[in-house]
Amino acid sequence: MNTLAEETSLPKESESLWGKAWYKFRRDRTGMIALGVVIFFMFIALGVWAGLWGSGWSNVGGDMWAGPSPEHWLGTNIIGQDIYSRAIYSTKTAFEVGMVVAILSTILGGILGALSGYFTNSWVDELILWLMGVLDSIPFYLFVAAIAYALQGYPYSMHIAMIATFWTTTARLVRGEVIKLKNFEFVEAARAIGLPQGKIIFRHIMPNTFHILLVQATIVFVGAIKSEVILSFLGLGVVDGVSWGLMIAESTQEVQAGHYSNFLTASTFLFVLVMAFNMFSDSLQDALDPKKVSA
Amino acid sequence: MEMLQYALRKFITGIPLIIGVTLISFLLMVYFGPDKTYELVGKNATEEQIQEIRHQLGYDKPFVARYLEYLKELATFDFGYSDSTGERVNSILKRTVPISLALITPGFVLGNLLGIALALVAAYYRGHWLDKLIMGGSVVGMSVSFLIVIIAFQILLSSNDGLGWFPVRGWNVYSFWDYLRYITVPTLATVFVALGYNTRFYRAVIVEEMGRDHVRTAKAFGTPPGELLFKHILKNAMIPIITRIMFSIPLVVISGSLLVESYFGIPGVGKVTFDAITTGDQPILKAVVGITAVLFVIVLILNDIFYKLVDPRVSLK
Amino acid sequence: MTQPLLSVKDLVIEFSTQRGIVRAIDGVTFDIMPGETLGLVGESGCGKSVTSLAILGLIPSPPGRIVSGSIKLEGRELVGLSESDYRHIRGKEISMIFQEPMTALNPVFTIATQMTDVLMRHQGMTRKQARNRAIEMLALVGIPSPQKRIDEYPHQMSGGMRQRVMIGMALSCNPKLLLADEPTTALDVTTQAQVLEQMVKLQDELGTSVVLVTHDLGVVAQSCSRAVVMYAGRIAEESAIQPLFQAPRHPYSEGLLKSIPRIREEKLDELPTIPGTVPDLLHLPAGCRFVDRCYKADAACHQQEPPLEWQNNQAVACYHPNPAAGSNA
Amino acid sequence: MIIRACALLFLSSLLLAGGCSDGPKTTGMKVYRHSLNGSPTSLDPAQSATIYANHVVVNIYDTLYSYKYLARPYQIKPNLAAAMPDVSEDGLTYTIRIKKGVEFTDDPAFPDGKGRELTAADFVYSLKRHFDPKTRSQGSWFWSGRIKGMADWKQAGSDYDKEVEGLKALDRYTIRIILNKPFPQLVHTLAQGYSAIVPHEAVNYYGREFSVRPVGSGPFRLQTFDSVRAVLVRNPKYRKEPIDLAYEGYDEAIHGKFGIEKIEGRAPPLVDRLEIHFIQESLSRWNSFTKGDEIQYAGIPKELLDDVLARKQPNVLLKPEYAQRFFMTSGIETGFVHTDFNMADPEIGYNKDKRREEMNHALRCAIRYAFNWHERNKRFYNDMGVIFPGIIPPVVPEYDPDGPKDSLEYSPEKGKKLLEEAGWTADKLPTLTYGGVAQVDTRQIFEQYRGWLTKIGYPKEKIVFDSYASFGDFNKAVKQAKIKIVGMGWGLDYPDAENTLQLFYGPNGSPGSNNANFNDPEYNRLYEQSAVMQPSPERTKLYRRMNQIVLDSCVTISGLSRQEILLWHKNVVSYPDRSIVGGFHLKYVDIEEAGK
Repeated sequence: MNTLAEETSLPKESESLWGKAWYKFRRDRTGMIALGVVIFFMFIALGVWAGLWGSGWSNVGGDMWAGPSPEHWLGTNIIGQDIYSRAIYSTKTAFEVGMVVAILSTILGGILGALSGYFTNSWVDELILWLMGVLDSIPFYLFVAAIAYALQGYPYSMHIAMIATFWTTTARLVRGEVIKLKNFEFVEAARAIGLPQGKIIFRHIMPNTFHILLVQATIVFVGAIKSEVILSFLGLGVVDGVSWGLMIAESTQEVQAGHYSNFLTASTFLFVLVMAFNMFSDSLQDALDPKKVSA
Repeated sequence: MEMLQYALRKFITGIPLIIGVTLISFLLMVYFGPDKTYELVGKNATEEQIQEIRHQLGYDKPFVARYLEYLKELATFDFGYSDSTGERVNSILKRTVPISLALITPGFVLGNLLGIALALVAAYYRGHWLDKLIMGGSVVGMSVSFLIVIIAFQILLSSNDGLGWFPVRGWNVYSFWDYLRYITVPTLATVFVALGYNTRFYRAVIVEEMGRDHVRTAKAFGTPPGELLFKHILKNAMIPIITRIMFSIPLVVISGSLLVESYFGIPGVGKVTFDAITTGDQPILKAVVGITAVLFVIVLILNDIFYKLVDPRVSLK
Repeated sequence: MTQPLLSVKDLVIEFSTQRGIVRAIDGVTFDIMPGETLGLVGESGCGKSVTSLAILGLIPSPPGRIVSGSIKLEGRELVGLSESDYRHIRGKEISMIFQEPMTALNPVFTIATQMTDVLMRHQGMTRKQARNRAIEMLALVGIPSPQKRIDEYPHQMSGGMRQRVMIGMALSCNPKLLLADEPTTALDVTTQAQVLEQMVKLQDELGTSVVLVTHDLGVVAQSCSRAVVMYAGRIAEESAIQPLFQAPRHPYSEGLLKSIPRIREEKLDELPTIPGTVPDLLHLPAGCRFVDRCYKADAACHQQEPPLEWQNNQAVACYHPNPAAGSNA
Repeated sequence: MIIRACALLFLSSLLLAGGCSDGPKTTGMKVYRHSLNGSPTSLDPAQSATIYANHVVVNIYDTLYSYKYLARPYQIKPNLAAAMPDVSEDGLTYTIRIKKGVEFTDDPAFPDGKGRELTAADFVYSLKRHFDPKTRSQGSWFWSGRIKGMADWKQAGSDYDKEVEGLKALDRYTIRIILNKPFPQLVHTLAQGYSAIVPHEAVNYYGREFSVRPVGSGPFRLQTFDSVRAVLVRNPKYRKEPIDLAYEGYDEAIHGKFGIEKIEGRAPPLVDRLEIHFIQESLSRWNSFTKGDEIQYAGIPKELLDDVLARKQPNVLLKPEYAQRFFMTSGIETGFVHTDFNMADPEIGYNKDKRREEMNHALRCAIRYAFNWHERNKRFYNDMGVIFPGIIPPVVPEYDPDGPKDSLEYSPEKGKKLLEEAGWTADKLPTLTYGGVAQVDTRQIFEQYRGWLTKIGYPKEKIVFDSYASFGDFNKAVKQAKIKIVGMGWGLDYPDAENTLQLFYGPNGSPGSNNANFNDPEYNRLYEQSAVMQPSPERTKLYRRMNQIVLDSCVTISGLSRQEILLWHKNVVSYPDRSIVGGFHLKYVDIEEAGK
C-alpha cells in the first residue's frame, strides 16, 4: 500500500554482485594472501610447462638418498633423482589435474544442473537426478579404479573418473539455484516475450549461477589434487611423469627408514597449495555471498 | 503402519537406482575390469587352459545373460564364490564387514560428535577469536591429505622411531584391549581428517539456524542460551546433520576405509574390495556394489522417516 | 508529570560492516508513558527496528554495538545489563512481536510448548498451570477452540492466527511494555485490521504500554496516541497523533502523509511520493540528512544538522518547519 | 541426543561383532609367528604356484618326497614315500611305495568325521586332478605330455573312474608311474606342493571352497586363513618320526650356533601353533619384527641395510645390537631377475626383413650395454646380489663360475657405437614399451632404466612405462606378447638348470613361460636332447652351450640372484629357508619357552 518501501529498497539490489564481491574480496587480507600463493604456484607450473625449470626431474645421476646439497637442494631419492625438481615438476601435474577436472566437471555440472532445474519434474529432470543418484551411490574408489582400467594406458583415465564423480555436487547446487531463479520476474518476462528456452536457460539463468560455479570449481580443484595423491598411492593415479602423489607413495616405505625428504617435500608442497586454495575459496564464498554482511 | 507402507512404496521407487548402479558398475567391470584369467593360469600355460578358465569364469557368456544372473544373485543375496580364493562371497563379507565396522565406527562417531560440539562452540561465539581459531583449525585439517596424516601418525605413534605405543599394522584382535590398541591410530587419523569438514559443515548449518526469526523470538522471550542452542537450534539443525551422517553410512559400511585398511594391513571389507578391484574378482565386486546400492535406497527411506520424526511439516505422502 | 515507563536517551548504535562503521542510530531520545501507545514511524532502514531491538538488548553483536546513550526501564538502566539479567526482563517485563508470523514461531514445536516454556520460565508455573494460562491467552486473542489449537504446530495455522498467537504469547506474562515490530505488515488488509484491533483492545484491558514500530502511518493513526517519526537514524519529528496528522511540521512527515492514499477524495491523481532515496548511512549529506530530498532545503540546511526542538509537546528537527497546528502563519 | 545414543549403541554392538573374535588360548602353548612378504590366494595344492602358497600347503598336506631340513645344496629325501623310487633301466617306469597307517586329519568331509587312511589311490587321484579342467590347475605343466595316457584321459573327459596307464595304484601302498620319455626331474616335482595328496572326499564335500578348507595329512591343520595371515595348529594325528639331524645334513660349523641340536630325536611338528603373517611392506614387516613378539621372522628392508649390517662382504655380519637379539642366515636365492626382449615383436625381435632383424639384434645388444648391473644391484638389491652371465644361476650345480662376463659389461660408449654402426638414428629408433605393474618399485626400476637408455642417445619420450594396475593385466599383456621389454623374476621349482633353460625353449612361447618368445632351432634341439638326460658332465656341457646361444642373441639382459638375509628371534630354534618349494622347514621350528 505504501510505495516508499520498494522504491527505497531498489537501488541496493541494482549494484552488481561481482562489483561488490570484488570490492569485498579486495578487503579480505587472508583471501588476497591465499590468492597470491595460488598464483605463485600457478607461475611455477607455467614455468615447468614452458620448460624453464623442473625439466631434470627424471635424471638418475645422483647418489642414493643423498642429503641436501648445492646441486640437489632437497636431496635425492633411491635412484638418485633430484627431489626438488621432481616436486617442482609435480606442481604442473597438480595444476593439470586440478584445472582439467575443475573446469570440465563444473561445466558439466552447470549445464546438467541448469537443465534439470529448469525442466523440474519433466523426464529430463528425472533422468539427470537418476544419473546423479547412481553416480553418488557407486563407491568412489571402485568407480575410479574401474574407469582407470577402462581407459588403461590413457594418461587421462584418472581425470575422467574424477570428472564423472565430481560434477554431481555442482549440478545439485545449480539445480536448486535455477529452481529459485526461474520464478523471478526477469525470467517470466523473458518467457513472456517468447524467447527460446535455450536462450532463457543459458543467457538469462546461467549467468546468475556463475558465483556458485566459481566457488564449486575451486572446491573441486582442491578435491582433485587431494584425490590424485591417494589414487597414485593406490596405483590408479598419474600414469606418466611424476606427481606429489607418486612421490608420497614412493616415500611410504622410506619414511619408516628415516628418509624423510621425499615425504616432507611432497606433502609440504601439497599442503601449502591446498591450504591456500581452501582459504581462497572461502574468501571467494564470503565475497560472493549476498547474505553475508560482515565477518 | 503408514510408515511401513511408505517404506515399501519408497523402496519400489528406489529400484531404478539399484538397477542403474548395478548396470553401470557391471558394465565397467565386465568390459573394462581386469581379466582374471591370467591370474589363474600357471607359469607355463597353454591356449587350451586359458580357454577352459575363461569358460569357468563365465567370460564367454553374453553380457545380458550375465547381468540377469547378477540381478538374481542380488535378489537372493547369494553371490557365489570368490574367483581368487574360491571362498564363499557371503562368508568373506561376514568375516570382513564386522572388522571394517569395528575399525571405522569409532572414528566416524567421534568425528561427527566432536564436529558438532566444536561447531556449536564456534557458532555460539561466532566472530570471536574462539570461532576464528576453530575455523582456522578446520581449514588446516581439511588441507592435509588423508594419506599424509596416516603416514605421519603411524611414524609418530607406532614405529620405533616414534613413540612405538601401538601396533605398526595388522589386526590380531582377541580382546577389547587389543581392539583399542589396534584402532587407536587409524581412528585418530580418521577423526583428524573428518573433523575439519564436519565442523565447517555443522557450523554453517547451525549458524544458519541461529539467524532464523524464531530464534530471535525465543531470545526475545528470555530463553537461556543452553536451551536456545540445544532445544531450539539443534532440533531444527538436525535435518541437514542427520542427512549428512546417514548418507555417509553406506560407503562407510561397505567400502570401509580402503586407505586405512590397505595401509595398516587390516583384513576389512575395504581391503577385500580393493584387492577384488585390482584382481578383477567380479563376484566380490558384484556383492559390494549391489549391497551398497541397496543400502543407499534404505538410507534414503530412513532419512525421510527421520525427517518426519524431527520436522512436523514433513508428511510421508 | 508521571515518570516514564521507558525512557531512551541519546541512544547511539553503530554497525561495523566490511565497508566501514555505520551509525544506524544517532542520538535518539524519547519516552514512553505507562499505558500509552507510541508509534515509531519511518521508511525501512531508518533505524526504528534497531531501536526496538536495542530496547530488548537484542542488537546482534558483532557487528552491532551500543556506543552511548541510555535506556531506562522505570529508572533502571538496561544498557550494559548482563545477558542473564536481561533474560529476566525479556518476555516478562518487555516482550516483543515480530513482523513475520510465518517464521517468528519455531516450526518444530507446538504452540503449547512454545507458550508454556515462557510462562514456566517467567511465572514459575507448573506445566499444567502454564497450559491453562496459555489457553486463556489464546482465547483472549480470539483464537477459536484454543484447547484444541494449542497442540497444533505453527504451520497448521494461518498468518493471522499465528500473529495472534504471538500477541498472546507476548502478553501472557503481562509485561509492562510490548514492542510490536511491524506486527501487521505481513498480513492481508482485513486480517491486519482485526489483529490491530485485538492488540489495542488487549492493551486497554491489561494497561500495557506499546511501542508500535511501523512504516505505515495508517496503522499509527488507528492505534497510537503519540508518534516518533524517524529518518536515517535520527528523530525528525515527535508529536501527538492529532497535530501530526493535521499539520506535520517536518517536510519529511509531510511527505509521508501525502503518500497515503485517501479514498474520500474524488479525483484520484497518482500518489505524490518523496523524490530521491534514503541516503546511504555511510555517506550522509552535510547538514540535514533530509536535505537532498527536501523541497525546502537551502544553504542553512547544508550547514549543519538541525537540532530537535520542542514547541508545545511537538518536537521537530528542521530549520524551516511548517507552522504548528493552530498557529496562523 | 538421539544420534549420540544411537551411535554409542551401534558402537558397543560392534565391539561384540567385530572386536572380540575367537581368542587363542595360547597360554602354555608353543606359538611361532612366521612372516612372508606376500600372501597366497588359494590353498588348493593344484594351485600352489607361489612359495607363499607352498608355505601353507606343504605343512598341511603330505608330499611323497621332500628336501632335507639342513642340507645345502638341496637334497631330496622320502617323505610320505617309504623310500626313493625304483626306476627302470630306460628311466621310464617309477615304482614308489608309501608309508602305511598314515591318516588324514579328522574333518566333517569324511563320512563319520574321522580321517581315513591315506592310500596310493589318493596320490593317483591327486595327480589326476591336475588334468581335470575344473581344478584350474597351475602345475599341470610339470607332467603334461610326460605321463603315459594322461592326455587321452583328459580328452575322454577326466573321468576319475577311468584308469590312466601311466599312473596306477598297484596296491594299497604302491604307486606306479610310466613316462612317455625320461624325465629326470620327476622326483623333484613330487616334492612340490602341486603334488601334495588330497582326499577326494574333501574335494567333493567343499567344492569350490576346498581352496580355503584344506584337509590333509601334514604336520599341521588350518585354523583360520585370510589375506593377512594363516593360522595353523598341530595335527595330533601326524606320524611320529624322530628327527635324525645327521641325516638332515646337520653341520656343527653352520648350524651349531642356532641351537639346532636341541631338536635331535624329537618328532615334528615342534610347535603347537604356527602363525604365518603376510606383510608386503618390508618396513612395516621389519618394525613389526623388531618390536616385541608381533612376528619372529623377517628379512631386512633394503632401506635399513646399512643400519643393521656391520659388514656385507665377504660374509654378512649383523651389528652387535642386532646380533644379540636375532639369529641370521644369508644366502642367494634359488632364482634370478632378468629383463627380456620380446622377440615376437618385429620392431626389436624377429623380422621378415633380415636386414632389419640384424639391426634389431644390434639394438638389443646396445641396450644391454646401457644396462648398468652394478647400479641396479646397488639401488634395489642392497649391492649384495650375485650378478652372472646368462640364465644358469649360481645356485644350480651346472653354473659356470668362469664363463665369459662380457654380456654384463656396462658401456654406453659401446652401445652408442653399436647403434651407429647398425645405422640407427634417433628418429628411426622404435618406441620401447616397458611393461610393469603400477607399483612404486616397478616404476622406479623403469625410471632408472630409462635414465640409462638416454645415455646411449635413446630419446626419452621413446621409452614409455606401460603400467598395468593389476598383475593379471600385466601377465595378460605378457602372455599375449604385447610388451616389448619385460622385467621378470624366476624362482626355481627344483635345483636343476633345466627349470630355467625351459624359459627360452621355443615351444614354450607365449602364453607359455617363454616370455621372450625366443625360438632358436639349435637351442630347441639342444634342450630336447638334454631334457631326457640324467645329471652328467655331458648334460652340463649342453646346458652351457644353450646359455651361450641365449647370450649371443641378446634376447635377455641377465641376470642377478638376490641375496637373502633372514633373521629370527633368539628364542626360536630354526634354520629358515624360502627358496625351493618354500616352508618345508616349518615343521622343524621350535620355540624355547612356551608363550605366556
